[in-house]
Amino acid sequence: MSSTKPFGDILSTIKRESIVTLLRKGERIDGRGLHEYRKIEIETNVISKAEGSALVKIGDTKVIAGVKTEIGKPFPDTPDMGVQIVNAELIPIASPFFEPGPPGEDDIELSRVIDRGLRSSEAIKLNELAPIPGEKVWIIYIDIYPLDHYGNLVDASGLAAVSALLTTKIKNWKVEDGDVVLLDEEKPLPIGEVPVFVTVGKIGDTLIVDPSYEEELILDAKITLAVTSDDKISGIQKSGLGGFTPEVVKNAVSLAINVADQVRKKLPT
Amino acid sequence: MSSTKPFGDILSTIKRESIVTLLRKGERIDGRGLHEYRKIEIETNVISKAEGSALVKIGDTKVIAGVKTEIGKPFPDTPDMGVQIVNAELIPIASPFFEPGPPGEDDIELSRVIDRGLRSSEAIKLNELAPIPGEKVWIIYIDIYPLDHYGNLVDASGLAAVSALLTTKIKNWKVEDGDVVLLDEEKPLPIGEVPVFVTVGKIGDTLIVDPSYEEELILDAKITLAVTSDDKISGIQKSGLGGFTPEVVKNAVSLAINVADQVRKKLPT
Amino acid sequence: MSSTKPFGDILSTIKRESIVTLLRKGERIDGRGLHEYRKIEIETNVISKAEGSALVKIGDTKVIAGVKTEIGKPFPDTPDMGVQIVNAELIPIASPFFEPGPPGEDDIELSRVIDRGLRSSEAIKLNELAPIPGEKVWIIYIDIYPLDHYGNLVDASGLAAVSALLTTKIKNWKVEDGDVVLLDEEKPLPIGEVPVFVTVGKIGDTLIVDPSYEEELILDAKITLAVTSDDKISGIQKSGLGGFTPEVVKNAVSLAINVADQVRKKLPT
Amino acid sequence: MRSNNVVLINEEGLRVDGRRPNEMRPFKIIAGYLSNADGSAYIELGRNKIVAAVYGPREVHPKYLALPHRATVRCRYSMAPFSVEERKSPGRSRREIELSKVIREALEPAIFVEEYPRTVIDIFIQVLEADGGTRTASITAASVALADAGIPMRDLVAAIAVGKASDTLLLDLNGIEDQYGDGDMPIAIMPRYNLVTLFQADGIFAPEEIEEALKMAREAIYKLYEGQKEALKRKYLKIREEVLSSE
Amino acid sequence: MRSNNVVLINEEGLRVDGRRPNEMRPFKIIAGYLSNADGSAYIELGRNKIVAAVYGPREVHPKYLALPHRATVRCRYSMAPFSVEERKSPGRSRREIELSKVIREALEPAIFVEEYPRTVIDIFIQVLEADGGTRTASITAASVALADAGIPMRDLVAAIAVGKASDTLLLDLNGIEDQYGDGDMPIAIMPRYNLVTLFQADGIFAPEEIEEALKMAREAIYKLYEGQKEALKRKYLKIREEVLSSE
Amino acid sequence: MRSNNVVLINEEGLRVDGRRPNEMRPFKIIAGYLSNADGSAYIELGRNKIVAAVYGPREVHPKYLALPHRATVRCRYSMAPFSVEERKSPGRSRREIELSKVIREALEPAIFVEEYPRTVIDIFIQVLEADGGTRTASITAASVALADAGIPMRDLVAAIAVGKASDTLLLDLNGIEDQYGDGDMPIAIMPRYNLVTLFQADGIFAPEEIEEALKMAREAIYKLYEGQKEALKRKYLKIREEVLSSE
Repeated sequence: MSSTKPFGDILSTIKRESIVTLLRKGERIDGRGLHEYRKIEIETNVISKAEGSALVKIGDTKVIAGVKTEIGKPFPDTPDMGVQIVNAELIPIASPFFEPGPPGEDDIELSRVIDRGLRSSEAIKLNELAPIPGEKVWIIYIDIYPLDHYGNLVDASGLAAVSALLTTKIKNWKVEDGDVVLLDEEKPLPIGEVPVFVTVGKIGDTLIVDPSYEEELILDAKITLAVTSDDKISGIQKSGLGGFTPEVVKNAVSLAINVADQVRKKLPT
Repeated sequence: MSSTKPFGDILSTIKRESIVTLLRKGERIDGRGLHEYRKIEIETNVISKAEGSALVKIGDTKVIAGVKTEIGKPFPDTPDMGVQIVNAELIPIASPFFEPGPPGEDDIELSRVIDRGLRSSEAIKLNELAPIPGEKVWIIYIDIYPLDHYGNLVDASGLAAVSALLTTKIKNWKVEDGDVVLLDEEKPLPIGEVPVFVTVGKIGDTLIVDPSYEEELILDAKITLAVTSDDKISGIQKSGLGGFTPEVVKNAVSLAINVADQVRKKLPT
Repeated sequence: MSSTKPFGDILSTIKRESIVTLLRKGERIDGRGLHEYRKIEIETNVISKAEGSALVKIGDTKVIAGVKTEIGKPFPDTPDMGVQIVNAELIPIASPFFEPGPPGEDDIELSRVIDRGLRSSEAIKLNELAPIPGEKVWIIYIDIYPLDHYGNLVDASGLAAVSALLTTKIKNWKVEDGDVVLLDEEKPLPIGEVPVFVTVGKIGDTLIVDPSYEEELILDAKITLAVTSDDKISGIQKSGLGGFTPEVVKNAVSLAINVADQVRKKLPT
Repeated sequence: MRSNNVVLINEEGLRVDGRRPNEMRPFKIIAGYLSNADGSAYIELGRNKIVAAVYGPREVHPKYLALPHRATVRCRYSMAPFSVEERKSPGRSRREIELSKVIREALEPAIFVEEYPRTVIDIFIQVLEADGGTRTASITAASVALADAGIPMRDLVAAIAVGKASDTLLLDLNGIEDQYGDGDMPIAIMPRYNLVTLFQADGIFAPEEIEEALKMAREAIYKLYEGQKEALKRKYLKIREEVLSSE
Repeated sequence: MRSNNVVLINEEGLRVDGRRPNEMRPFKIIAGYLSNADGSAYIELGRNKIVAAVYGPREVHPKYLALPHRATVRCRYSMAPFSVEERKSPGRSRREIELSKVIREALEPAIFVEEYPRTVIDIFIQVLEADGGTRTASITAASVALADAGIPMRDLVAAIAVGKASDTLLLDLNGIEDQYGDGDMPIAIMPRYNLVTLFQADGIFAPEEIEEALKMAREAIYKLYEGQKEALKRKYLKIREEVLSSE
Repeated sequence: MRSNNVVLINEEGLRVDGRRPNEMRPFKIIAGYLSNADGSAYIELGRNKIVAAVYGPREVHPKYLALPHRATVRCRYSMAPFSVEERKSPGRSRREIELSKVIREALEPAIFVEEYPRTVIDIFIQVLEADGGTRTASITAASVALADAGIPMRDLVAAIAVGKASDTLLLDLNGIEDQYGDGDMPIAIMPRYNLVTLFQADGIFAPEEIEEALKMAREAIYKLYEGQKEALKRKYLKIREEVLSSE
């Protein structure tokens, strides 16, 4: 059952007001511009046992993603496509407010938002990953583990997932006697269009990008947009207890497309 | 672990006593005779995506049942029979006392009582539903969802299940090259003898049928009898924290058989 | 998540001190010598539906183990071996401190300690239990149920598991048309080297074997050693909130080897 | 992403069920559909059939979960096994868990939660039959159920999805369109404040398509909003009638 | 329902294990089988082997679950994986969950629960070997365990099943008869009050068969009742002996 | 037990990765690797990569779980799905549950738990890459994280495994050696007290081999211990630098 989280109480009233007052003046508590990301660092191939991996930092927020691949069964309704599985786990290492236990709604929402953004833009060319349609296809697992939560986990998770995918190598294969034989040689995972996830926060009339943890606690609402390289949107998720007027939605979309370019430059090549 | 429910406290002492006093006089708080059901209404084919469905009202008690069918594996000990699966879920919509969560003992007892009553009377001719014995047989799912719990969920659930089965259509099939091929034409699910579930409540020396929710709270014990069209019993379940003398059991059986006929008349034809 | 258990509070301070004082004098509260087991009784073939079974008593501690066998799939990394599965359940019957519910860390640790001790010494000759390597092998289930917990469940569980295995009979088989056909005749389960589990407790500078329940509550730490018939160790598990110096570990190993012989004599032949 | 040969718009520009691109399916809303719940509603939208029930404000158990300055809102969206083509297993799916959250976050902005500190408001949604757009229809129904429960609200919330096929925006996708179309954008709006409280999308949309979709949704949402208010009015007229006739 | 060719009654009217139709299997009851439990019992009935343990009355955790005017009774019926022909997975089956409930409801009428408000009485049942009729044998054992725990009771409860094959009522079905027979009717009775506290059936029974089955069960139950009382007597004699010999 | 043809020691007495039998893999420890956690550490030992975080002492919820005379220590060891050759399912495995317990019991003896009654100290361990010996490396890292959190400790705990192949004891098994070797004996020691706080083994060991293994482990553990202390020193130097430079 989904339930209101008692997060509102965490920030002291003074802190809360000082953040809000600054934002009204167009300033942020950490000195950034409203539409400016914190410093982004991406390190790839950090896990040698993973077929692809990336450690992403956005300021103090730190997320690791790993890609594993195996041959398995396709989904019944897409027999001629590989399978993409995204799993994010908000492990208690990353925040005093993450509890150990089976995945909750926040873990699941994060997984599904990243999954849809990747899927809609065809980040993985799943149609090239079905050696024996209907029988044996590639399963591509993308596991996302935040290590330090200082806000904006969605964008960091998206970057980590995309960076890991871009550096993923899979075994080449041949089909022999109705079975898939994996060869020793490796090749890059076939990649299509990868999105950049940009989360826009709204407080009063102000829009900001890349909210920090403290900012997240005071936002009216957030909207995450998955932005493709040709300035289209391949996924949207509004979250939080407030709303946006259609006009502000429009502005958020423009803003996301604008900043996505800068973020995209950080992607591994 | 099964645990005493703290239901006894719910009814005020005054209400409790007024119900008991009336019953001793042979009267019920809603004006019914002791052996009289509330108004029964059955609407079938309410869910077009289900192969069979029924919405049953007994007074304000409201239960919906849907039948879905698919080809699957038989149980190992009955390779030449289709599979009947009954699932009832006491969803929190239906009562302030139903909690969300995985099925508890009440959900499971309800499922199993309906399942046994149907199975014993061979409500579904499962032996006609095994296209390839040992390999591929029909799985008949009967899902029961109470929507409004005003007492006597068992009888309402039984009626809903039976009504849904009576209106269920399955695809005709042929066996070709060792596989089951479903055809476009539909036919009624093969039905045998369907039972009517009659719950008899006991309070002191008085027996009543179709207890309302408030009556259930004060009953010593209940006994549910699945009654066939030839006045036999295809299932029994005593429940509650009291007991019956063998003499009273006998009376309850007679009573159930008597009223079952009236209920049976409501079944869809 | 593993969590400190609040067991320390259970024993009264007086009781605690009297046990400790006695131990310092080389005596135990039940009159045993420090390196003496309580009375061991083993009854085998107690469950006729099990392929092997044993009821073991060590003093008032009582554990039952049953062996069931079936044909199934091997583990992918050991295609030419049978499968050994050990499952211990600390059912609430056995102690006021065992809670009903899914297996916790204590159940799992017990299962795994027994499993490793048996596996390392090759108690079951799993390599003789693979009728069709990679496809169909014997699965040997060893289920352990403590019935009365008066301390030293590990040793009693180990004895019960080993005694049940030693008396287990499986169906003989032949391979026919690529399938395993079970024959009517039975033969003993192929047994290799069976270990004896000896738990040594440490309190201050004193080592004791076969701790009673009350002694377990005051021990600094315990170490369980699986001892083979040729005085080797096929498994070790330290548990509890204290530690051992390497010197004391050495002494504990010698002690375990010494007493293992006496325990071994109780095994069924 | 979803390559296929299913024709979703014919040569005359009509959809598989004969609708025009900007045409919503017919709908029916009943307020007070159930008796036990403090508030309830039933919605039919095309073949979708959904029941929503509200319990509360009521006590929170265990008590330390209570919020000191506002009510806790809980939401459970659930699909009956027989509501879909292939029987759905009765266990909670990840989809149901996510939808419970976004539906809650679509409704909470409309509730005066600060009026009932330390209590819980429970919203239970049961999908009896699903044919595309259950989350938006659920929001429309649940907000009627909240009002029916007498919970003070800033406004009702109504919702609809806009999808896409053959580069055409389609209002209110049905199940087939959802399965074979190129994208889906569920939108909830509080009409009085013109506030978007649910907004999701999959598929590829250009910025101008998003703008256009919001406009299409808004028009439909105003119709649903009228339907919601009429349903509530019918319920109160019925009650008044009963009260008057019983005097 | 269960069509088959297994002959359950031979030409001489004897059953697969040589019993007559109205003959119960031999049984053995031990009171005080365990040491940790506040009360316990072991029963063998044919090849059934079952242990029952009772803990309590004891404190309820968490406290808000306590009932103000009576003890809470909890019951957990569980089968060991090795107790049956095919190994049972150790997880809780739906059957075990239902039986825990009906067993509790068969025993609660016999307990003076109002004497221990705000406490819990835990009944744990472990089936070590199963051969038809475990629920009824469990009730018989658990009620001895309750008495052994010193919990004040109106009466003991004893139980047995009556089944049916080839149109003949059979007392106390064993596993084979249960599997291949035409019906099973487990019955528990508090003898002193002649009160049926467990009553279930599957299979088809005519009303007169039910009446007849109740009579058959009652006779057997009286024998079990004697066995229960003797088991408790033996336990107390043994204790008395120990006390006397220790003086 | 593990029969196979994998050669783990070559003719020159070197191991698959070129190490000598008593040679530990290179390692690197970083104290204060994370910012949210009260204390944290990162360890690389060969290809193992592990993060440990400590939260606490903090309040226990619900409160009746608090211990009156000491802190509760909780520990969760967890492997990332991508940390191993075949993807591990994200659910808790029985192995992870057991290791969480033995790691906790290896660390608790080093903590002055009596200084923080009624609180909880949480130790979270995430294995990012595994290559043999993760439990021991986890202990080494977690004890640095505990110190980094400022929790008063009797000593650090460092740990390493000793394994066996071709009748030779091998220090610090890597993944291949662990898989194809003849035994594994993970050992944790509090160096200042020379106290073994984790001690497990599978495989067959003679008593003298156990003695020898303890010696081999102790030497390696002293090196790890130095590494732990240096890591903590670096962290404090860095903080001092930051403080000084900010003045």
